[in-house]
Amino acid sequence: MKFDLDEDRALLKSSTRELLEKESPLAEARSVMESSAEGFSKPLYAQLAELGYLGLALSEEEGGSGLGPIGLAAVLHEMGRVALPGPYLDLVLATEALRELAAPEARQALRGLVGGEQRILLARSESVSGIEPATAATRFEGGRVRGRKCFVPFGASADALLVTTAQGLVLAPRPSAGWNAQPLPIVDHAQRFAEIALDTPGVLVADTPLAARRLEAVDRLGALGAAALLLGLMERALEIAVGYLMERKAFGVPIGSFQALQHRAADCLLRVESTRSAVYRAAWALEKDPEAARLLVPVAKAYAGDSGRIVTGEAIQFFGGVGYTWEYDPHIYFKRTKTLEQFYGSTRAQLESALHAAEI
Amino acid sequence: MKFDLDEDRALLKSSTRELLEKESPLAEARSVMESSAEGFSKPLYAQLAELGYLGLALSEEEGGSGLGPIGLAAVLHEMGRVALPGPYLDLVLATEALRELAAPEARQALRGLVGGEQRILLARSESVSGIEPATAATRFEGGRVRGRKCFVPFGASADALLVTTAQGLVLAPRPSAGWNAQPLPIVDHAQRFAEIALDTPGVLVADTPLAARRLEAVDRLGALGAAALLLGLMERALEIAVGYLMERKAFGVPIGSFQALQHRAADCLLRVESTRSAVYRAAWALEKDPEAARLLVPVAKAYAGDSGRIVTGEAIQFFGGVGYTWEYDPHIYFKRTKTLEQFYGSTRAQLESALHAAEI
Amino acid sequence: MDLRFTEEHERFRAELRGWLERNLERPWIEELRDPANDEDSLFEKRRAWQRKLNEAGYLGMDWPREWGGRGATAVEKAIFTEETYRLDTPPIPNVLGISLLGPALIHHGSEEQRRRFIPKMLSGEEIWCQGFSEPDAGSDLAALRTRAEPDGEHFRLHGQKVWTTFGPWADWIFVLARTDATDRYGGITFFLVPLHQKGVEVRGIRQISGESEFGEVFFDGALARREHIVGRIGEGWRIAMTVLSYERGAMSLAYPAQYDGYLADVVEGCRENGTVTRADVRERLGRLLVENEVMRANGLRNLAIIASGRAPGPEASIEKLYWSEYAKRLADAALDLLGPQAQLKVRAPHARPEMDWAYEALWCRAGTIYAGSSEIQRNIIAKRVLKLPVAG
Amino acid sequence: MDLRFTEEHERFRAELRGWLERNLERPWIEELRDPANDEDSLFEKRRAWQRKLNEAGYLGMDWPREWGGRGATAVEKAIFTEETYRLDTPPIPNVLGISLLGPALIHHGSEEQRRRFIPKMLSGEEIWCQGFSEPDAGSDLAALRTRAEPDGEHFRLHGQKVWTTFGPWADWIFVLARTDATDRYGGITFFLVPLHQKGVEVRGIRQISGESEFGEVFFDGALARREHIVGRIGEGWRIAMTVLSYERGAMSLAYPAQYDGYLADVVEGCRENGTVTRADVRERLGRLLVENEVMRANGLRNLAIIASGRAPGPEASIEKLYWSEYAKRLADAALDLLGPQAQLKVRAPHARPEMDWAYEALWCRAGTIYAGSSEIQRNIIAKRVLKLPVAG
Repeated sequence: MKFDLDEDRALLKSSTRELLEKESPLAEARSVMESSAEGFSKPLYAQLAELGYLGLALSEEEGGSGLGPIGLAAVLHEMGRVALPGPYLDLVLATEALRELAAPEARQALRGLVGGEQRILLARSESVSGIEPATAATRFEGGRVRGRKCFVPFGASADALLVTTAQGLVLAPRPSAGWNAQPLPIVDHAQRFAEIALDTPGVLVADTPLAARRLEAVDRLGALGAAALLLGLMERALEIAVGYLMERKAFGVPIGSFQALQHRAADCLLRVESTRSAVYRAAWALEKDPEAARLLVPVAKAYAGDSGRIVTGEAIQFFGGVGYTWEYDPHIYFKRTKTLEQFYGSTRAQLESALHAAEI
Repeated sequence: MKFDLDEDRALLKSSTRELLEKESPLAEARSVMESSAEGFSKPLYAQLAELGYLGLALSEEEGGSGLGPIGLAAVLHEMGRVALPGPYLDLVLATEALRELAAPEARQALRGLVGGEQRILLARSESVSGIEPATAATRFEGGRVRGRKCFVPFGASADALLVTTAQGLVLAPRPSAGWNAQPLPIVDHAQRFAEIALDTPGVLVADTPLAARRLEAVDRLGALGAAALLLGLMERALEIAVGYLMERKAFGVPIGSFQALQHRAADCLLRVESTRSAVYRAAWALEKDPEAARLLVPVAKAYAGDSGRIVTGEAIQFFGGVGYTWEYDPHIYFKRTKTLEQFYGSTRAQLESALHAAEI
Repeated sequence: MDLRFTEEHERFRAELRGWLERNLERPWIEELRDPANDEDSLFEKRRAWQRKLNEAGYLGMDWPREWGGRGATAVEKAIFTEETYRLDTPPIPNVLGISLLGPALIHHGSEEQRRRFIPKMLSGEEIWCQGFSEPDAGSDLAALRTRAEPDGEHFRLHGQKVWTTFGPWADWIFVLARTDATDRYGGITFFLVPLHQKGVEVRGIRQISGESEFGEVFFDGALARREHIVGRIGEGWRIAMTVLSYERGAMSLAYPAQYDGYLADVVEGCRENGTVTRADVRERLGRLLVENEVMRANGLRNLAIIASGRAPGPEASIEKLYWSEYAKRLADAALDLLGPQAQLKVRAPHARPEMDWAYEALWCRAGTIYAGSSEIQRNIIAKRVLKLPVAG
Repeated sequence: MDLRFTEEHERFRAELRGWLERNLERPWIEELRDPANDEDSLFEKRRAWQRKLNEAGYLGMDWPREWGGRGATAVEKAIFTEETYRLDTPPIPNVLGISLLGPALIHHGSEEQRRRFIPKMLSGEEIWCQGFSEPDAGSDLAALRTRAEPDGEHFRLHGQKVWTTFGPWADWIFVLARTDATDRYGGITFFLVPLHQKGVEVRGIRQISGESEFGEVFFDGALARREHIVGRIGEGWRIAMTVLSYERGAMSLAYPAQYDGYLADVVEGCRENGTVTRADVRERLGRLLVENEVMRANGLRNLAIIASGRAPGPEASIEKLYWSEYAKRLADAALDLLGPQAQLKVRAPHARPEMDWAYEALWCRAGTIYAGSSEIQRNIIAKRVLKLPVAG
């Protein structure tokens, strides 16, 4: 038995940390979140593509790195620590949707996506409440996709969209006039959601049954990825909060010496360490034991969602007044956590998946 | 505006405290809980009847004290503080069921009940899971009541039972051979529940619509009464726990000086004080504003149930090892609380009633 | 026991409701949503609303008549805040001036100070901000270090104040500053200081929600005139502590009323998305409903105690701890039950029309920090109410 | 990363399961429910079961062969406890002797002591109880005051020990006692003391569940022989602290397996009462399922670390804090979801056949208190892991 990462993935994780600490320290990430319309650094994403990060979920035969879910979890864990802005996970999920699709357009799109020439994103949601219709109202007819999608992650700047329709999965390249997109700003100022009205040519790359299979895989990988990001976010949030508890003084002593705060910090550590166990176990299962992953991935996402909310919220409280200021960092972790808790399968949805997997 | 009790009820409350501290100190109550088959002190209950405690819910015209729900809440609050064993609340609920019933047998039973000559108890539940059938399986036919009732409080020693049947409310006197009763011992060793197989003569004292109205009143008064008992239980449990925090030393200091425990004790106090506000407001509403009581009584019971579980559980934890011993008192409060939280309308049921009252 | 309002109370409420219906153009959230508004125009709308309230005699109601008062009781003040919160009226800019400085001037100020400052404070002509907290004196306020150095008959201020609400728009600040470095409490004096002068710099502090309602005020030799000292030199701490208690009960009904509205929006959203009949949603809604009603019960009890003229005990700390922790549970539930829509910024398409959950989800995090954090409230309850021994 | 068990592990598990199926007459709950049993007969059934396990070589598996060991790994020990918890086998009476005293004798005892005590400890012929805690030395164990006074070449014990599991049935006790009042840690010595002698009184402590598994032991001049000192005089504290760490990982899989069974009973009950499809019930069950799986993930990680030969870090405290707090949530949920039935005592009519919730609802309260309360575990995590400063 071994919980540590093997050499390749340990190297991937450490080199990812170096890269991100160099290319995307939080100060840098903050300015991207605050001032870039697209919400990410194009040069950094080009570099990520060049280094093969977009092929992480793919086998070597598919043109990927073959480092699999464990490698992806390790990378997202690091990206969470620095609150990396942008659609990295969403792009990886697009590769997960496209893989195994035979259509030449899909194969080409996958190559472009992995190579970084094409930013392709999934357009799925049709409901602002999160309660989605049983079948998409968006339709594909006569070579055109027509409908309205909301909360398309980083959709406004997409080169192509993978659109879920009643007929299946449709690949729609960006119209020359650009997308008819409206920004949907949310609590998390690092996030870029768009509502997109579609009436544009496209290609059906997966019929409904095939699309359903691919989207199930996407949902599972998305849940794992979000859980890994949450792990990095809460881990780092607790680190900076504990650092502040040590340095901040009140009544003449470091506030970290107050037992009430110590015990809450201890409960936070329990949450972070337990999330670590759950996330890597789920990643391992997705790689080695897909049947077990049906239970273990929702377990990881549900637990990471609850824990992230608790730990990053406590981080703000530990910082006190300055924790409520834009200048200090806790809110970045809190907001990103809120997005990841609610999207990529809400906690309530994950609990239901776990129950089903356990035949309850 | 005035939150304090008026003179009559303040006097009732203080004299009740004196009476109980004299006649039923916890040591006395403990021996009753542990060694009496009936589960209560007959002399004390005779005294309570003599002093008019069983007529508390009744108007003076009805032969009661006219001190109403507020008076009853004040009394039960005190009874909770000393964890008074026995069916006091259940007997009061029987008076609530019988009042306004025209049948001469009912009127006579009410007199006997209030006077303390007759111990009459309600027999309602037919399900061990707490999920009751829509209509009772117990039937009243040809002057006999036939069926099986469970969790009849202190039923084995009842002089008569008020039995809910498909035909309405039936008054059944104790058969000469005694009840065909089996004890149902539960976590709370102070409680005496019985399962009773009925095939015995009785009198229909209320048809179904009338019975439904009476039982609605019983449920409301039962919820208020249980909430008031819970208030007394958690209030006293916190008092003894705080006392222990002051006297018990570890690492050379009183454990009450540890901030982590102080903060949890403070959260307990918030629960106790808020329950006090909710219980007396509900009692006041039941007396002065029945429409508002439809919301405020379930509010009080639901909040008291959650709070009682938390506060008495913390009391055990504050006592540490000795808190897990029979010899120390926290478990008495914890167990009584568990019974009151689950019966007299579970928390989940109270939440639903509150939502309905609020038209949600 | 009697938890009803008196007839005078009900008359007051009826008259107030009538006035509000006639005078409130639209709820505050509509101003916030209006793209024509920016932080400055919003501030001016707050100022205009304050003027209206003042002309109608709804500010400083419990002060002496000559200072705009009308002999109102604590209960009437509570009804006033309850109704204004219920209707989502514009928050007034001089709220801290009126609730803290006003009483300080009336009880401890000079006749001249009252005449000079109170009318313009009530009208909103002059905006006041509060200069109590400092970067290293938050929970531990008495650790404040801002110095007032004698300069002839006057004083020069050196130091920094933070969390000065509306600092960026304020004209004056009431400041606690050290006139004696050696006396922790007795060395603090209460000054009134104009912000538009040399030696004062005001910076906005950006909140995590993006707004900059708060400010920092830097003093570098700013003039604090002797005649602008409230009370005597060295009385500042005592005055500050007493005025902090004058507002007891003012919010006791306001928060439950506000959360009624918030909760109603969650319920409405659950009706819209069809989940209001789902048992898990109902359990969540049920507890939120129950806990808000219990908060109201606490508030009524609190008011009844104040009305009976007795000094409130632990009620203030319990009230603060209760509403601020409840607000977090409520916002968490809203985001869970209403889904992505509740995360939309107020001006985004599809944002919920009557409630800005995106703001509340963040603002609720401040509630357990400002005006005595939850930790401080628990310390107070443990020590003053439960009488638990001090650590060490 | 590899969270699978090795083939040897799986072989061991298969062989163990086969043995258990052949040898376990009925699950422990059926013994508890059997009215023919009383506390004494139940104890003898535990003893008989221990003998069987010992004869099959399942006790002290990781000890040297000559002391009944079989060179088992920590993972195999964990698999053993997991399987026995899964099947609800009788808890063995010498559990503390085997897990604490055994390693102490093997690592610190004399050849003679090992020969004299280990075989009968394993067989259950001699029952051992633990004499560490005292009325005023619980969380603060080093405050223990039981004195060992020299008497010729031997010692006389004076003092009181509490929480001595199975004390009422024990033949021997291993005791930490003071041989030097002035040295807090270095003044403690580790004695083996027979209970059936003058100067020893054993009383049962009644638990809130009504049983008396625990006891108090009073020493009033009881003889403690020099040759029954483990290690050297003054080494007691060090020995006690090291043996407390030998069991690392032994429970890492057992608790999740046990709670699998408990949770399955709640699910079964919700199927019976028809609420398993209700959304609020599902949300509650879902979190319980998730949190137990996360506990198992922690356990596998913990074992993997131990298997890799590294010293576990915060895992032990996190494991204790996690399972003991989880057990409370699970019991609360069971009583909420299963209703009155779950409160019925094990021998009452209609009691759930496979689970004694009435006992668990109380027993779970002890879990956060014994073997280092949740408060102690949080202190350890805060200080040793987070390195937060000590108060004061």
